[in-house]
Amino acid sequence: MNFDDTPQEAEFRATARAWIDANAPKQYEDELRKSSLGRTQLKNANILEVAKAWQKKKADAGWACLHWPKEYGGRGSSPIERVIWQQEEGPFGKLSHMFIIGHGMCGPTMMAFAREEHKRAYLPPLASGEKVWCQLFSEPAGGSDVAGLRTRAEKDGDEWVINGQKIWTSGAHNSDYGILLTRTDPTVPKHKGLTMFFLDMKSPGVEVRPIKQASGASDFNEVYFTNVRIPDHQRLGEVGDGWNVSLTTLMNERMSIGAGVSTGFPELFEYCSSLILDDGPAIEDRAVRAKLANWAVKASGLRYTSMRAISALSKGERPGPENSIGKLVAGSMIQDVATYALDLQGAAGVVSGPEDAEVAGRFQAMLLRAPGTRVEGGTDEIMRNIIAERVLGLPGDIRVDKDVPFNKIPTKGRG
Amino acid sequence: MNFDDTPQEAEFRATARAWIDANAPKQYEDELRKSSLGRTQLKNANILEVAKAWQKKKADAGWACLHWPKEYGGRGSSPIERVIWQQEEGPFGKLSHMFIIGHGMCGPTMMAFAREEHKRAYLPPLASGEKVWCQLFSEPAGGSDVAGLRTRAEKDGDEWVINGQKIWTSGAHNSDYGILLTRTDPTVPKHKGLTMFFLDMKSPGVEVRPIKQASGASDFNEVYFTNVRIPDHQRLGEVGDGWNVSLTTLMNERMSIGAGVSTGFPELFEYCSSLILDDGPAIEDRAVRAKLANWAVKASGLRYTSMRAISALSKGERPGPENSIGKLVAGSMIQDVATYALDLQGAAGVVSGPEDAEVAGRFQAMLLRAPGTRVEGGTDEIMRNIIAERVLGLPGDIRVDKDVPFNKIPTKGRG
Amino acid sequence: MNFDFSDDQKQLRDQARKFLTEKCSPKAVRVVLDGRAPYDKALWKGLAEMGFLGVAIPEEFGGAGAGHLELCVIAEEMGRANAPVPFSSTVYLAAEALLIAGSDAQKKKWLPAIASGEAIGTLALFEGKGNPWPKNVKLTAANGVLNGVKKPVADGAIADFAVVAARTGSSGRENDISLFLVDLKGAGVEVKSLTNLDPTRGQAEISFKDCKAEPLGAAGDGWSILTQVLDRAAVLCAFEQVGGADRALEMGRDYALDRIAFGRQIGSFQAIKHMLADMYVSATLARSNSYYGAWALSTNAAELPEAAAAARISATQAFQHCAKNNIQVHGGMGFTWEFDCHMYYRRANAMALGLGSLTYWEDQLIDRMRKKNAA
Amino acid sequence: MNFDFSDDQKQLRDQARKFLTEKCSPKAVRVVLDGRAPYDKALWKGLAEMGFLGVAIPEEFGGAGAGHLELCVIAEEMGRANAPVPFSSTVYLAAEALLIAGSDAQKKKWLPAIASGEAIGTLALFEGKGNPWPKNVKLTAANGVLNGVKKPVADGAIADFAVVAARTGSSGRENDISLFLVDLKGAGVEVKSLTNLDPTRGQAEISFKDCKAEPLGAAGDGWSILTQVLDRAAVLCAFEQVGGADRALEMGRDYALDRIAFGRQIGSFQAIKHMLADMYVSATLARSNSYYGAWALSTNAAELPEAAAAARISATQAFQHCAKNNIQVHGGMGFTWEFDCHMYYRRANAMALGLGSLTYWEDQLIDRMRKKNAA
Repeated sequence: MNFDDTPQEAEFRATARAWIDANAPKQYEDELRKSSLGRTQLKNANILEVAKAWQKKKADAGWACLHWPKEYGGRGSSPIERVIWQQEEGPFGKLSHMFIIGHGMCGPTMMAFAREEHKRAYLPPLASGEKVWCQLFSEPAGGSDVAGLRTRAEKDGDEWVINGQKIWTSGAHNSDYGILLTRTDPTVPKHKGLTMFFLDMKSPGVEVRPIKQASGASDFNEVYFTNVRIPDHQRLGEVGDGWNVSLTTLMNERMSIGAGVSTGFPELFEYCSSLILDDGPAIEDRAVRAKLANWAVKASGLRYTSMRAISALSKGERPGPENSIGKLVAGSMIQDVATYALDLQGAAGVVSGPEDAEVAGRFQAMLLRAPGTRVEGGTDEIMRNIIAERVLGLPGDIRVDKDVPFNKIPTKGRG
Repeated sequence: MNFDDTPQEAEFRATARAWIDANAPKQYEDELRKSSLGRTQLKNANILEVAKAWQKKKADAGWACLHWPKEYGGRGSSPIERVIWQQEEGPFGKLSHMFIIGHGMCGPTMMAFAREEHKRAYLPPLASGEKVWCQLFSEPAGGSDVAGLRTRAEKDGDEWVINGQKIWTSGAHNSDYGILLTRTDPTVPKHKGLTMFFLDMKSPGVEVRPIKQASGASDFNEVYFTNVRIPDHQRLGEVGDGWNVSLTTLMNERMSIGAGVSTGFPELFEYCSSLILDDGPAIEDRAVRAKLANWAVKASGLRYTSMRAISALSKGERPGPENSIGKLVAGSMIQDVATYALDLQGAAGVVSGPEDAEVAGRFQAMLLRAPGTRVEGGTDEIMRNIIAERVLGLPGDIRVDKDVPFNKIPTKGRG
Repeated sequence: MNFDFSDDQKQLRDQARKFLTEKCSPKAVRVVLDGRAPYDKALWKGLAEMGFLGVAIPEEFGGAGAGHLELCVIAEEMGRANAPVPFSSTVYLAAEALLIAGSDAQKKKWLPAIASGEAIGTLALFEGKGNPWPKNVKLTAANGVLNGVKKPVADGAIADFAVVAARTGSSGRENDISLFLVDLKGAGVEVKSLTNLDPTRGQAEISFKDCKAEPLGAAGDGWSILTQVLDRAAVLCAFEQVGGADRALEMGRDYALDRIAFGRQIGSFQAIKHMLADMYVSATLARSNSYYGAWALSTNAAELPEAAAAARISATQAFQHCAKNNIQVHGGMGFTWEFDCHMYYRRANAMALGLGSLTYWEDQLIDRMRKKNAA
Repeated sequence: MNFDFSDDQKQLRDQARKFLTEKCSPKAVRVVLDGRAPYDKALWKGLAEMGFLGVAIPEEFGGAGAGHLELCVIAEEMGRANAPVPFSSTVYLAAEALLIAGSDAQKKKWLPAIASGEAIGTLALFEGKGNPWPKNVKLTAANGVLNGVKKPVADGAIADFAVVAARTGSSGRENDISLFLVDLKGAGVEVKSLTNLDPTRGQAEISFKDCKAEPLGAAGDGWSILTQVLDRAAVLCAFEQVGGADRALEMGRDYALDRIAFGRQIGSFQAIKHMLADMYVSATLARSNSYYGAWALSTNAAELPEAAAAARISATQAFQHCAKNNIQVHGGMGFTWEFDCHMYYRRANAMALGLGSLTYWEDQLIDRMRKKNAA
């Protein structure tokens, strides 16, 4: 048992570190390091531009999408090399935020299902960040029930005509392309009538509207489709096989979400280490210590769970859905941590002006962002289902809509 | 808003108090007052005998089963008078423990469904404690799914022949009579093939075996039936209507369980008030105080919820399933409280010899009894279902066995 | 025993609910939430006309001369409606301080103005981080003028007057603190609005520079008056919180009934059902603790300090719990600005801090329980 | 990076599991549970024969000369099996104390006897209520004899020798404490068995009256040695707890799959599914924290104190959580003596106290994190 690199890994790490040292945008390092949930921004620069520039630089030097084949813009690296890269990239990795969907979900789906000519055309600019991709699965009517989507695709000659609405599309407003899951046959049970496509987000009839979140920010969009036409050669997988195609995407989503999920604990521990309460230093208050200790072991438990997953990767094993625990634990925890951090300030905790941004503001941002974390990429409840079913082998929920034609499933609970 | 009696209530209270003052077995008052979950016993007397004597004395003076009609051994009191009596009876009420099932569940069921001659014959000695009753519903195969019971009743002339096994029968070893739920038709869906009886527990073929609990004590029994014969006139309700009859019983169970459920908080607060920890009095330790405060408001919340229910009674309203929250909250709470009380003692918390009985032993008894509280009379999960469905109006669970003949329902999950 | 509100009080509640349903829809709340108004003036005026602002103010001072129980039922409705008006600062804090300690002249000046909706009042207690302890009061009063800075002051930017806690001694004891009444429109007062978690209730920083002020209550009595004011406000706020918790629970329940996923009402999934059942449990415990607080408040019972702390803790927990999980029941939609869930989430978390932190009240409760046991 | 046990270590785990499945069935555990034997002698002998007792003892002292990682995997299996033998007191506490501070002669005398199963050892630290703090050590050592009472002493009634913490000074500092080795079969020792929460692991009160004892380690070094011993034992116990938690989870899972209610496997109800998922989560967090503790222990890293405290807390919580909810998944049957659930519930709650309370370790963790940050 050790945390050491193999000689090969050490060599890779040294090469990566040297390149990063020489090339990373160091002027933003501090700011990126300090950013926490709900607040990754740069004071004096447009983070999108900085992110695109860094991605292009990486791609030019062969450091983008490391685990992708070289012919598609990657480096052909092993999974563990990818992890080592992420460790070395450190805070600069936060700049990759806008590419996570494209690299983590759209790319692998294209690789598995697109025609060879499309892969060669679309994947390298996706890897280099010159083109940004989004994923268009969720719909207002769907939610956790992704396969309950209603966006229609109807065949018209060599093209498909799309009508409907998607929601929770991360980064759609910055995206050039998207992968799109549609319903092509509403008369068969819901999982059987779906078909996947990729499309140009600049196509006529595509309208992107930002969603204002509960936190006030807008990380997501609604996307409306009105008679949008997609050529049939942009279909991914067979007609009616969209659900299987989407599973590839979603499995990749869970793998990319697992790592480095924010718990709020380091911020709270740091805060408590210097905070003076009414009757002395917070860190000497036994009630505070009890809270901190309980969160500390959750945070370290997640950290070393992720180390174990990396070790499995290093041995060529594939980490399982065990990874789902990261988001499940961290989502509620950051909400509790933020609530407690405000409580420690007393009435002043409510204030969040710029002058308080480093302290109260930071935890308020967490508090307001946390409800989203407990929902996005699978709610807490879906995560527990995944753990129970895929790890522990417990039965699935009773599926009343399993053999029902999609258009016969009720859509409203009351009246 | 007030806690005051109406003049009528005050008069009733005064009468009750005077009688109790003059008649209660005062020599056990202290001991009864101190007893807590899992440990109601008397050092120098047989609690069963003391309890029976007290009940008889009450019955002779017209203070037994106050809300029952006089002709059946009661007093014809209003529900609020019953509550006032319980308040005045105080610690002596703990002596009624062995009669709770009979008075709370069997009596009301007999009253609703037995023939008049049976009511006049059986109810007065039940009220006076001369005869003890038990309730025979639960079975090993049933659990929360009470209607999944398998004990068969087959008609043979004017009698029914019973074969099967019941479990979790409180006090069966001390009981003279019992009410028994059986399956008379296994070819119809499970709720439809049930029939209720009452029987003499001394009938040939009835065998009672105590169950040793996880705590080491034996509060419950298994009861085996081998060709036990019950005359048809002891049937309660129609053949096949047993489920409806049992609902009367169970509704009464919940009403009687609601009140005065043990949380462990008074014991913990008292303990912490005098306990000295390694760095000072427990009650001045901020971590201890935070824990205490959180439990304090649960305990007071339950107390005043029950006051609200009593006020509703006082106005002639019927308290609803809202009462279910008492057991739900208290069950987990007493488990947590007991765990914490042991933790406060450090390694010594593990010891539970007689010399430690007042302190560690008391909380250990709670810890070992608590898992039972979270299950008996409806598990935590069933309680949440009741609240969700009956109070909040949410849908029931999907019932896969609803329209399935009972004998076609699977009995084993795997292999 | 009648541990419940009377039929008249319940009628008043129905009346308040009806009024607020009409006049304080979520759409109306959003006008303030989105910063288009500092508070809902029309609603404030309407509340005055209904007699709700002065319900617990004696008739001789322009109020309805009802009592605190009546105020509790109105508070609950204000919480349900998430009303964007300075009700708690004006009615629970400023008016109660005047009722407890005001001179006849002071009462005559301000109480009728409160009841009629003409004057908004507040309590200026906090000075940055920390809880209600005498030592945290640093603003000084000497020779009839105040110097110092209060922050945060609830509704400070729209208030006409404030009850200000000031230091008048340095013995290190409670009687170093005295209260003052300050006309915030007068000289020596500078008010700055602060960004805060719950935009439907403004927070401000108020600087006093040689600001003229008149004493409220006897010199040195400040802390003892404040303690009474905070206890009363704890009970009244608890009713707002209970109202908010109930509304959040109701929203979650309704959504769970209406929303279909996997071909079923999502309320048929135990994960959702049991989450809602747990919300009901905490809302019920909070309600019962608050009723006890109301009884103690209305009878001025010796149990008030303990009952107020218990109500405060229980209601704070319940509102936070229900508001948080209402969002979870709604899933992604609950996390949109468009849905109303976050208004309750913001209010719940802001109210949890307004009278001092949960930790502070936990500590208070144990102290008070010990005192009672010792007595 | 290879943050995992090696293939050899995993083989050892499989071997230990196979052995314990055969030799330490629940039925065998019940012999001790029901008081029919003070511990499982045959199992103890078998463990010695398998080389498990001396796995971390150097070959020169009769052990296998493997390391602490090997001991961790065996500990996990001991926890899974709920083994009713004095493994933790003998191997984690007594043997580790000897390894850290024993003279060559002391090691030669006791370690081979431990490895061969001939000697049972324990640590006599506690004196009634309270946690591991120097001031709680009141038993005195002077002129080579001990006077005082230790309670509870794990496995004290069956132990052949004990490492005893004694007071040799009165400066109020840590170096007032020294350790001694005592042959419990000798004069001046009186042992009394105590009733306790987990009958599968005995507890005793041991009175020392002018009892001869030899020093273990230098005079005044006692507390520093004890701290190391407790840290090591915290990691090793954490593995037992993780093993117990996993087994409890597995029992719950199996029951949820086998048991039918309402015509369905009860594991298809989300209330049960999600309860089990949450048990899996805490067991996984505990395992990962324990692995980190194992790494720190095996490399004698500076991170050991912090890692040990984290492993201790996390594993204690996980075992208590899984043992408790395993009963709940089983419903009524889980509350019978006949089902094995309560054995794990008892063990979980007893282990939570054995090295000092959870509260104590929480406090330790924060102290240690602060020290690391300060460094």
